[in-house]
Amino acid sequence: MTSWQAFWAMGGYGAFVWSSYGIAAVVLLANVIVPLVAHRRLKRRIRNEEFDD
Amino acid sequence: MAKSAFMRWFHRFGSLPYFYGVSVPIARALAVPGVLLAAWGVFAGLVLAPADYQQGDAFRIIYIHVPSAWLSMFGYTSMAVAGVVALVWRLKLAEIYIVAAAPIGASFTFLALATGSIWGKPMWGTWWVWDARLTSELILLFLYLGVIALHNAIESPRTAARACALLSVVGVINVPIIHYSVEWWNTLHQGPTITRFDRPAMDLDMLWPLLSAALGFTLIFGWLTLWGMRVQLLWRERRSRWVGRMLENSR
Amino acid sequence: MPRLEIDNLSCGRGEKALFARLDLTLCEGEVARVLGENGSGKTTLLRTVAGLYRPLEGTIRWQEPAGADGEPATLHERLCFISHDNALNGALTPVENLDLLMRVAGRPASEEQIRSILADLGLKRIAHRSCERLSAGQRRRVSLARLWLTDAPLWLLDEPASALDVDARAVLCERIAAHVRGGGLALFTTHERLDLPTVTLREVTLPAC
Amino acid sequence: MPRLEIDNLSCGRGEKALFARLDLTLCEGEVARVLGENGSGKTTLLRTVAGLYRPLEGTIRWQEPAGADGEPATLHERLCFISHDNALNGALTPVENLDLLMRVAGRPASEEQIRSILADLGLKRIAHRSCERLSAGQRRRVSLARLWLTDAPLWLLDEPASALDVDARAVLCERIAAHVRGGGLALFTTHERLDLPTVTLREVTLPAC
Amino acid sequence: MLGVFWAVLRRDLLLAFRQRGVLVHHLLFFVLVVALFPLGTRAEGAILVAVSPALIWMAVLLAALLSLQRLFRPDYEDGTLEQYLLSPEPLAVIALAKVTAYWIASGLIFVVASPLLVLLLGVPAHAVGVIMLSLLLGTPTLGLVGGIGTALTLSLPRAGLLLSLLIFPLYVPVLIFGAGAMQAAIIGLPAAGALYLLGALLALGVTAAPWAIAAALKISLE
Amino acid sequence: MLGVFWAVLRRDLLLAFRQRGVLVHHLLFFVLVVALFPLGTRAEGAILVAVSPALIWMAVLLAALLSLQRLFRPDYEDGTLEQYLLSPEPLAVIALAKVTAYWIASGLIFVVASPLLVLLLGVPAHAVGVIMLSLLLGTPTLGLVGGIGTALTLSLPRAGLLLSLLIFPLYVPVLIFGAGAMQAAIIGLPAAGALYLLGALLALGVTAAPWAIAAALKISLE
Ligand code: HEM
Ligand SMILES: Nc1ncnc2c1ncn2[C@@H]1O[C@H](COP(=O)(O)OP(=O)(O)OP(=O)(O)O)[C@@H](O)[C@H]1O
Ligand SMILES: Nc1ncnc2c1ncn2[C@@H]1O[C@H](COP(=O)(O)OP(=O)(O)OP(=O)(O)O)[C@@H](O)[C@H]1O
Ligand SMILES: [Mg+2]
Ligand SMILES: [Mg+2]
Repeated sequence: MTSWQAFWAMGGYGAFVWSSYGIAAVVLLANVIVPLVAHRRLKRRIRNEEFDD
Repeated sequence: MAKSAFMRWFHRFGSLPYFYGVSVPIARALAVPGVLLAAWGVFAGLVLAPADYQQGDAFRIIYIHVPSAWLSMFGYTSMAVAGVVALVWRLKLAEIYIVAAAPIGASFTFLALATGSIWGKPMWGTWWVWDARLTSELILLFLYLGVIALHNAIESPRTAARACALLSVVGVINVPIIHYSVEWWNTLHQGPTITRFDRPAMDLDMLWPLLSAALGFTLIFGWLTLWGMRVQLLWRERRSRWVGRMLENSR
Repeated sequence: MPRLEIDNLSCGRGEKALFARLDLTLCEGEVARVLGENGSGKTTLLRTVAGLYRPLEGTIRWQEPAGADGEPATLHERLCFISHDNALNGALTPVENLDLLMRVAGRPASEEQIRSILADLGLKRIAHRSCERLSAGQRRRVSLARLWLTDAPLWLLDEPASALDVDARAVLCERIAAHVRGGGLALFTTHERLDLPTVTLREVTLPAC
Repeated sequence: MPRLEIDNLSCGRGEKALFARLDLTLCEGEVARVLGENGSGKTTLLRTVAGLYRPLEGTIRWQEPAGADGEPATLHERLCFISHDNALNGALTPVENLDLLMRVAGRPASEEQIRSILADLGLKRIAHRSCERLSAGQRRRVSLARLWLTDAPLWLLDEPASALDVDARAVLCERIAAHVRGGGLALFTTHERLDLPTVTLREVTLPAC
Repeated sequence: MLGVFWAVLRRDLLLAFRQRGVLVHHLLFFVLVVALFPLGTRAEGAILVAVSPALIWMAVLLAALLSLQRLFRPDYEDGTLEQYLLSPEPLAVIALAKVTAYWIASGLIFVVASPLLVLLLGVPAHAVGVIMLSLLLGTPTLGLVGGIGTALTLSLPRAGLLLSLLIFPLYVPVLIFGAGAMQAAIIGLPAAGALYLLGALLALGVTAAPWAIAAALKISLE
Repeated sequence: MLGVFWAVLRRDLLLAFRQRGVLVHHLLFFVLVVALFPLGTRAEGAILVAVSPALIWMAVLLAALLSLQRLFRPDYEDGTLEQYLLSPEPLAVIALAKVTAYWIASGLIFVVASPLLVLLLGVPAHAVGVIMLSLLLGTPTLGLVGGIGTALTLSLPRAGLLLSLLIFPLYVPVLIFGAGAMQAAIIGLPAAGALYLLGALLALGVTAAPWAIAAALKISLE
């Protein structure tokens, strides 16, 4: 149990280390999700031919 | 003979429907090892590597910071190369690559800046200083944003992509400045420790996870960019017959 | 009975008069065409009448019986001026541009009205495309659409038919004729032949300079 | 014997073709008039031939026997293009503007030449006035003066007669006729009637869009 | 009258937002000016804090200058402006609408972005409120005053620099009080005096500038 | 080829000098930026000297930005630019001529005026030579690089701020080495290294930028 606590604490630098990894995870995940969603939406729009002019 | 075979491959790969088709297996081939390598690197860096004798556990930010920083530079350089191809050979795929890579590269640049300043707080006692390395990395972010903004601003997609190609080529001059900034000016940021391949000044237990993470993130970069390219391609070719047919078939 | 009275008018750019002592009275249902070589001052005359330039001499008066509120109407409130320039912003669509122009002219038009007029003028497909992506003639047509949206009695048209194709010209002529039949006034310049058979046309010829 | 060969040409703005599979061969002394409604692609065709736009498909070739140096001439070296825009800077005088334009076109003209042409076109009094202080028709005349200064065999004229008065139009027609008699080629668009009695005119009609 | 005001305001905002990312550009310009300065000096923290009011206001002034140049020019060139002049509604109302739209699309963003930037420059957090307030009161005045200059130089084809010449001196009071308020806030002195003066300038600007702009436009078009 | 170069150069210079007082405007803009900054800070002499390289270079960059916006736009709008594109001569030569004319009418004036300004800011006299040299080597590069940005944004009606976003990052090397040379000169260190690098950037710019500008113009007009 203490080893887990030590792991999270990171020798007192926990906040710094984990926020770094957190930001990285969020940014990467966003980069995965955005194109997938855009791709799906675009395909639907092309099928329905929803364009201007 | 070899050349003509190469050219045939080049043209076939340049064909948009062909590329759209093969991009799926290629993306998969990048994603799986990429995620595995990155995950192992991060795991090993967080758990297996010993704490640094000076920085303690804070140094573990390196496994995000350094790959992001490298990729920010690599990404822009690759866009410049693609820019040359797009301008000289008018290869549509190269244009699309630039447009797709810019946001991904900007993301990694942002990560390098964010993790760097988080790391800076415990190490240097401040989130941000206006030194050469940090500022030039910030400028790199602006270069990326410039490409994105230019692309958004110009309505005709072809013109927009070609303008971005030219801008990437011109802007690449900043990349060496970032790299050499630590040598040309005395900065807070530390000098090259890993990229001196003759004698890496780093414990091997710390080094291997870093290299693994870096390679993994590079593959992930390729994977994400490929997806961006697919979206761009579909948007640009939305009126073409092959897109219509493909969507019919996949219904 | 509205009337435009031009009295002893001298106009010019700078100090020198381009023409002097011009008299013209335009009553309900009358149209005058301004003739003259390139550079003789047709545009200057129209812009002076509109109030954009100050005349060197003479007066321009709009006469109209006072309305219900007892206030006599000013020329500005009675005017529709189509100049050489189309007054279209390239980043806006025809519908948006016309909406603004009509509001500024004090004669707001609903979007449906605008769209139906544009459709009548053969511009249905481009009613929502940004104006910078229109051809020269399409832009002119959009600008002229104001003539269908306005109920202003006095029209000043500076080369309205420039860049128009043959069909569009015929439509324009019809509109002018209808305006006149309804008791409107118009003063226009053109180098092209415009067929206005039903209209009695007055001609004002400016001297060569 | 110079020749312009247009082969299976498709043009458009953006991805969509405005017209497709256009074939046209223009030989020495031939003139073609491009007809079509507003927005049918006349300007696009002329600009594509000039090389300002890339064709969606097809080829445009300039054929000419190789000169003394054995190099075949390119289209750029043989071209005089008058577009909708006059290419005149408002702060410069007609003489200065024309001087630059002719040099850029690779056909420098002396100041006397320019002044005498301007005088012929009835612009003597304004040859040294800045262009922003000219009327619309005067500006168009200045821009057209290039046709008297150039010896380029291929002319591309986009609505050359716009804003011109009747006299100026006649002068322009004469110049086109003389060019053709001298073996020149021309491709032009216009919505006005231009009288070219001595010229055998080919007509290219673009489909309505 | 109000109808025309809203119509012009809405149209100009539409234009600003349609030219995609115009807001972001304003922001980035601001960041760039503030970021490049330290790069040129390699100055330490204390100096940066000392010059930060001047730097921030300089960035605001220059951004205003860059974008004000085009406040009336597109309308002038495409002929819309003469339609404004021919309108039965007062021209001053239209002028006010245009300046308001301009300010919403550019001034406001500075106000919102300033906290981040001043913190990056090392300014103490307790000064942020006053800094935002001073920008909120100062930036509309810049638009109003700049509008007069732009209108006056409209018929000149290359007015960029002449414009800066005309309106920079007029910007000086705003700069002095605005930077003064910031400075006071940074070193912990009361800033109310400077803020009141900024407010007074704004009140004066809103009442007088539209008429001046209208007069200038009429002069320029004749 | 040389004929066209001279013709375009002469014409653009003629335009610059005809628009009365354009030189004076450039100069006054420079003076204003340098003069307003101390107004905003109330900083003492030592700080001013420390930030003076950044200030001078900032003024140069911003003036470049303001005037570069209109490097190609008038020609684009009146149709002259398409005549350039149709010329049998290489477009890069015309581009180089335009940038050269631009530099003579604006960059050179900074070089000439700088001694007075830096002395006013309190910079020691022995540094003046290096400062002038750094401006002489740096300002043409700004014109060349800025020309690329302007050409790229030509088809956009309101590119002012986007332009600055595009070219400010590209100005960074010039800014760093230019301000570095000044800084070194002020504190009495050798500045040759930074000057060499400025020269190298200029050489690179002169050889590569005209082609890039030509390509950008073609892209924008298509
Ligand atoms: C916002 C702050 C920071 C930024 C923008 C930044 C940026 C960068 C960049 C761009 C690189 C790649 C350089 C190259 O390969 O040429 C890099 C590498 C590196 N950074 Fe940072 N950094 C920041 C803060 C830090 C901090 C606080 C530390 C640790 C105390 C650090 C440690 C490292 C290390 C060890 C490398 C690898 C050096 C090598 O061998 O090339 N960085 N950083
Ligand atoms: N920049 C642009 N982007 C997209 N489409 C455009 C653009 N410019 C013009 N178009 C469209 O291309 C078509 C052809 O335009 P073009 O200017 O060639 O017509 P045109 O035949 O010259 O017409 P006109 O008689 O009005 O001059 C028009 O339908 C127009 O809407
Ligand atoms: N801004 C100006 N300053 C001084 N003179 C001008 C200005 N604009 C035009 N002029 C001159 O005033 C005269 C009349 O110009 P105007 O535009 O009224 O002519 P126009 O009859 O409309 O000619 P066009 O048939 O060419 O349109 C012309 O000789 C012109 O040279
Ligand atoms: Mg006229
Ligand atoms: Mg046309």
